[in-house]
Amino acid sequence: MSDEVAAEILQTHILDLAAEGRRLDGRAPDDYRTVTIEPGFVATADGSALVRIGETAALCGVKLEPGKPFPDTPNAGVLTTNAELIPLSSPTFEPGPPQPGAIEVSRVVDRAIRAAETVDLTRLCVTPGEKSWVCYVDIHMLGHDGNLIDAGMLAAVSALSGAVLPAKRFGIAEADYPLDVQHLPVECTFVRLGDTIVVDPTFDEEHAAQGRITVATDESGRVVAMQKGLVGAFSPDDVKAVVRRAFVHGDRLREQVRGARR
Amino acid sequence: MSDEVAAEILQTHILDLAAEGRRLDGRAPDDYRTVTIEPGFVATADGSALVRIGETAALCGVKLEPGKPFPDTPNAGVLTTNAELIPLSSPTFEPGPPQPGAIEVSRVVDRAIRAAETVDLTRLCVTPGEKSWVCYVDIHMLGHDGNLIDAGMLAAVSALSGAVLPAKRFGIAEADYPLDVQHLPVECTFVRLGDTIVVDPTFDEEHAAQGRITVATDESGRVVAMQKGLVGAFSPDDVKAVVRRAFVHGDRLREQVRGARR
Amino acid sequence: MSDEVAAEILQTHILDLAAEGRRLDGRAPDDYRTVTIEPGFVATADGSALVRIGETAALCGVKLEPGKPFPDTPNAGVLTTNAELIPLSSPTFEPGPPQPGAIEVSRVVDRAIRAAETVDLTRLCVTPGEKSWVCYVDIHMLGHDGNLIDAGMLAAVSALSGAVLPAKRFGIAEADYPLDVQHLPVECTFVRLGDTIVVDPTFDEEHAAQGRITVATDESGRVVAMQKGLVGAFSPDDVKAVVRRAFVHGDRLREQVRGARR
Amino acid sequence: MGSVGAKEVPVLLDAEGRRIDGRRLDELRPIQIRAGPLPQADGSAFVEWGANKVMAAVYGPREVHPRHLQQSTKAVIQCRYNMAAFSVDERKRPGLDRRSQEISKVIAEAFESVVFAEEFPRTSIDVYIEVLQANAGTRCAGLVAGSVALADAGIPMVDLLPAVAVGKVAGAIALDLKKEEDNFGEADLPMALVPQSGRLVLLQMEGHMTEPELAKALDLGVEGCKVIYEKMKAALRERYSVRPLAAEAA
Amino acid sequence: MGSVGAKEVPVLLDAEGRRIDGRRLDELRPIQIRAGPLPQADGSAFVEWGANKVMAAVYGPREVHPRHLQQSTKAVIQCRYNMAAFSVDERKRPGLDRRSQEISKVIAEAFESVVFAEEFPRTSIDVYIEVLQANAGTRCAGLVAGSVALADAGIPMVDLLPAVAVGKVAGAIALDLKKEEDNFGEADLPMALVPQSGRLVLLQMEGHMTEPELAKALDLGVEGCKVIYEKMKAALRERYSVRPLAAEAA
Amino acid sequence: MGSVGAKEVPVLLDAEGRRIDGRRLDELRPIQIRAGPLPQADGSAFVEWGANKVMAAVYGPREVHPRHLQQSTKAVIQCRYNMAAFSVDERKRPGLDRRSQEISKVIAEAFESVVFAEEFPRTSIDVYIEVLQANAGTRCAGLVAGSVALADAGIPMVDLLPAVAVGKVAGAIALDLKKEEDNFGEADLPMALVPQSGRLVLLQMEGHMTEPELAKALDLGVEGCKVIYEKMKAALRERYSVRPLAAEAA
Repeated sequence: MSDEVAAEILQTHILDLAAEGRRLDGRAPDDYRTVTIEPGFVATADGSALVRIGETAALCGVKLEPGKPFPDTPNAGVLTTNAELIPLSSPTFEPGPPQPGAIEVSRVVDRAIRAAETVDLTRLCVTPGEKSWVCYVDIHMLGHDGNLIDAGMLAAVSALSGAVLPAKRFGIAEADYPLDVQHLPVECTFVRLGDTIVVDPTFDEEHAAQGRITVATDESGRVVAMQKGLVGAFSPDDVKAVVRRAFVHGDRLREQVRGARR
Repeated sequence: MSDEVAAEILQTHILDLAAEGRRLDGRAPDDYRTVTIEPGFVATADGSALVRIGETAALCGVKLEPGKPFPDTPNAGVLTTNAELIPLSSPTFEPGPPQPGAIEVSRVVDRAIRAAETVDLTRLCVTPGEKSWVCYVDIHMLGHDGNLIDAGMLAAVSALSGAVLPAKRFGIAEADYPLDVQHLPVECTFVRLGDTIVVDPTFDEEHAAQGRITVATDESGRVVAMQKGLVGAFSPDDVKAVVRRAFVHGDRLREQVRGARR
Repeated sequence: MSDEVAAEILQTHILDLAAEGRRLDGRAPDDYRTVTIEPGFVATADGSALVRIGETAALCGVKLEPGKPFPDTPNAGVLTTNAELIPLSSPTFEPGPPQPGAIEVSRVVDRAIRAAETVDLTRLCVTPGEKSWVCYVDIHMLGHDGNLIDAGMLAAVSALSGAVLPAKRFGIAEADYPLDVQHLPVECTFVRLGDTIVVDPTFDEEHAAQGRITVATDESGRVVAMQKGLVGAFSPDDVKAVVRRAFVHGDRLREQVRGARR
Repeated sequence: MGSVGAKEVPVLLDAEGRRIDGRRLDELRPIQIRAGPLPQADGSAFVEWGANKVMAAVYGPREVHPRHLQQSTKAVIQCRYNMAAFSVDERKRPGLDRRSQEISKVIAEAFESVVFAEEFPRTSIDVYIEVLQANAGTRCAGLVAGSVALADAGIPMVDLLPAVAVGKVAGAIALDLKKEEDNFGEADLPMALVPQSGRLVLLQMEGHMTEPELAKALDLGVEGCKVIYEKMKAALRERYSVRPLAAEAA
Repeated sequence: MGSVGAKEVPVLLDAEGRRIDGRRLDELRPIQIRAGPLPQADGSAFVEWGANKVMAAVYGPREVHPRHLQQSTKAVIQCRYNMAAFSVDERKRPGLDRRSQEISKVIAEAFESVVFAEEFPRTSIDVYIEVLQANAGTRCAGLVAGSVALADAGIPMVDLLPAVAVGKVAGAIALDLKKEEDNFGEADLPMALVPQSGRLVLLQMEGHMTEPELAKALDLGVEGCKVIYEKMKAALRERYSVRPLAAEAA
Repeated sequence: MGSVGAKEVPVLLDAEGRRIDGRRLDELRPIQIRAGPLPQADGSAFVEWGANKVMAAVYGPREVHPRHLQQSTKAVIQCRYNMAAFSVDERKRPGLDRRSQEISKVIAEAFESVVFAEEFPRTSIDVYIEVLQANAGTRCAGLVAGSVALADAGIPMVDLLPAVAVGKVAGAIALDLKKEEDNFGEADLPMALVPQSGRLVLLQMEGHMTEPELAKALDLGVEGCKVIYEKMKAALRERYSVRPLAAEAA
């Protein structure tokens, strides 16, 4: 019971601050937390990155294995994205099969990767209809202080950017070679706190929020995915404003992804 | 608690009426509710029918796809029946994996289809041991006012009767052609209410019942499946009488299936 | 509540007895219960045995079927061990997917079979990389009065010892022939009761125990598997003493396995 | 029932009216019933019937798991019919398939039709049936084993539940089909009888029969059940008569 | 969105700006909405929208299952969006796949944004949406059906929730895509509007659009929702006007 | 252990008694332990051990989920050992396989052997171990990480639980196997020690060893655990010494 009361007091406080354009951690509404990208964190993966946004942490490992193309796309490789909200990373996550929250993260990140044509899947085809690379993008959340989608997306695109096809090990080519990443989508998430829409929400802000909205952009000025979540509403003008801000943050985040490549 | 009391009063009332040969909805013990059959309800299916028995509704969609014959029947196609008691159709159905009730409907309908040799499976073989048609009979319950088995069966046999093999789409023949339905099994279900055995029970009658019995017949005078269900008992003479009645109702229902074909 | 009190009184009593080197059923600490082995219990299996250790009973059935070797061991057959702690055999077992206790039994028995090279898997290869025998070792517990691992292991090794490859039925050879069993691993389990370590614990002793330890030995003087289980601890000297005792019991149990062969 | 496109059908009935194993049409396979083989259970039974081996155990009345199944006015009868992986010719994956779930349901309903469940409100009576070796007729063997196990557990019932399958083989109505007859025959009709009332609490059928054949099959099955009923009672008598001796020995 | 390596793309927009089915860019497919088709449900609706057929039912406020989801200050809104196995070209395995689970989540959040859930603490309001025949835009059709079903069930709400998808087809922003447009188009943007406030409670997007295209798409979608809103109200009016007649007949 | 029919075995021990990575038989791989890396957890630890990377978090004492596991006289210790999909050479399907379930069980029992569980009746203490990069010995690394995380969470324990695997490689008993040694060696024996009592609370073995080899392996493992114990204490000291600084900074 006292937990609920405490939560309500915190929520009110967050909303009161937001009404004055302030936030619990001192940020302005359009301030994004510090982002760090540590590529190559996992040696057993063919590409990997540990991304931190404040105290939120997402570890992505990419594995590339030979497999079969889908019957309806015989000339393309296969890419699959999975996010695990493991109970280690938050007292609110439970063991067991993926919950809707984890599925939403997986799918929103997957849509952006796919729509931006981040990886040219036709280049992952080995023998049409017979053999192609399967690219597994697995995201393991290692800390949840809000904004999981952005963290998962940054980890995924950073891991893909540094990935190497183990072509030699599987006898597909004489030497391994880097995965070709042709676009750099990033997601940018906002929540509504009263009349203020803040970027990069913390865990507490998400719980106080009256609606969440995520916009994925790529480096060529395209919006490639969007997702409204949580209880709450946005006007079309809110959405347009948020898209504008998403491009600004997106360009900066993309610079970080590029800078972290090695 | 008051729910339980109300249920008990209703049950007693149904049994009292039955003792006088009467039923809650005014039917006589051997009256079947009005049946309507709407074939071709689902354009995405290769055959379909929406069947209503009073306020019970079953929608069946048949899909035909190329697949592999079972190793022990290399010269035959594959037929599989599945009934979904989706929570939309009754406050008593729960989301999640199929419960025993749904499995029973699937299996009793499947047995009748199979035993009556409704579809000549050998005609679904394309290349022995290699390729055959797989016939999926999916039944979606859209309203539960009792007697799900009869409704599911009528929907299945009506959907099969109008089904067309998409042979052209799958490059198996120059043109699509109708599925050959050689027999017309229908199920007929009864429940015991005291000493009275009534046909086509409603939801409330099933809950008051002291035993349920289903008899599937075909147009050639054969019993092709039977299933006793619920708590309760039937004497061999009860069973014989019920089989007699099942043929009479069955012949009438078959007429309706034939009439609905198009 | 009174159940818990009764359990506690029983536990104290078992520990008090153990302190004097005594046990509830009159055995000395190093006495193993009477073991019976009934080979060929299941005619539908390719090898089988019903093993009883006191009132603990394990039925193992071995099935051999043609399948595909694993890609990384193209010259070897496949062996898989599964133990089912079916709710029939104990009031403490629940229906549903295998619980950790059942998985532990499966894996500890599997490790001993594998590490002892009980079956020469290369002799189960039919065509390298293409076709090999798959050997299913299924253990069904039919009574739980403690010491499931030893019972499961004895049943498995006895069933394997009498197994016949149904080579004729599957068209792989002109005639069926016996499975070649080259080693005879057996497990021997102990529990700590205070300062006394007793062999072959009953159900009640396991519940009173302060640690369980299992040692698998084979006929050539090798330890092939070990498993410490339950809450509790053993000193390295305890372990060494227990290994010694495991060889003595193991040799006797192996004699029984050999004697039961037919 | 006959598989579509299956291989050569064996001769199921010879010129003298003898079946594949030499039985007459109205003859049962040999049956052995043992009550009480499982000491950990509240009640148990082991049935060998032809080449079937089936074990049953009863636990209860006891607490209901999961709790929300609890009923305030009577015991819940839960039944789990399961086939061991090695009980059939081709290895079966462990766990309940759809067939086992359906059979579990109709067996539970059969037992609930005879148990005085209202004597044990808010409890569960769990019947576990394990098929160890299968050769047609396992659900009937399971009913017989479960019924004896319920009696062994002291659960009050209207009556025991003998059960048997009747079938149609090479055009003739035959009692208690074995595997080849079931595979290549024309129909299979398992049933369970309450001897006291002469009523059936389990009845299923698959295949095809005419109305007169069905009537004949029902009558033949009832007679078969009566024979099995005697064997069930004998097994329980033996169990009770052995008990005092065992008690003396102790 | 366009599958990688897929076959020949049909002509989605002709020289006169007509779409594959002859519609203009801002034209909706035909919509039929019927409130109350399912007598067993507390509320229901059936929507035929182009070649989509979607049924929705509402149960509640009622007890929460499983119990631990219960909230002390408001009702839980649970939503299950499901596609029938036969509703799509290639048969879909029964059960909720990841796509259906995601859609169920965002639809539930959309409804929770307009239902006065605090009026029914400790209860559940369950919205079941079944797609019987699919042809692009099923989540919007499901929202419309679910919303009318909620109204039919008498659940108090801020407003109805009209919904529609806007897309990009052959470079042009187009309202209410049908299957071929969705498969071969460049973007899909489903949304649900609260007409009273002019705000969106569901919004998703996949594909690619520039900022100006997106702005245009949002405006076009809002206009489309307004048209659908009128049809939803008409369906409910018809439902209520029929009721007294039925009552008289009884 | 050595796979049947596997390819060429590398040279695991050279003429000078050096192992594949140059270590002596009684030498550990480098170990780094960091306590408290996860701010959201009640306790946490990150262990890099050779080429293993393992994270652990502890939550509790807290409410027990699911409720029926609650114990009236003590805390339940729940453990989940999980391998990330990308932590091994061939991608692992997400979710707990049978191996992970077995390891979770024996690790939970090891922790329960040293935690004063009776101080927290009706609660759960949950230990989550995630293997991010695996190179043999992950369960020992997990035990070390979990144990430091428990201490970091302030859970009262008899002692920390250092752990290590000993193996048999090219006929010799060797401490702390790495992947190639584990794959091509003859035996693997992981253990966890309570330093205060000198007793083992986790012990498993697979492969083959003679009695004298086993005795030698046990002794070597105990010595290895003692070294690791010191590193665990150092990590916790560092954590505590950092805390006040952080507090000042705040």
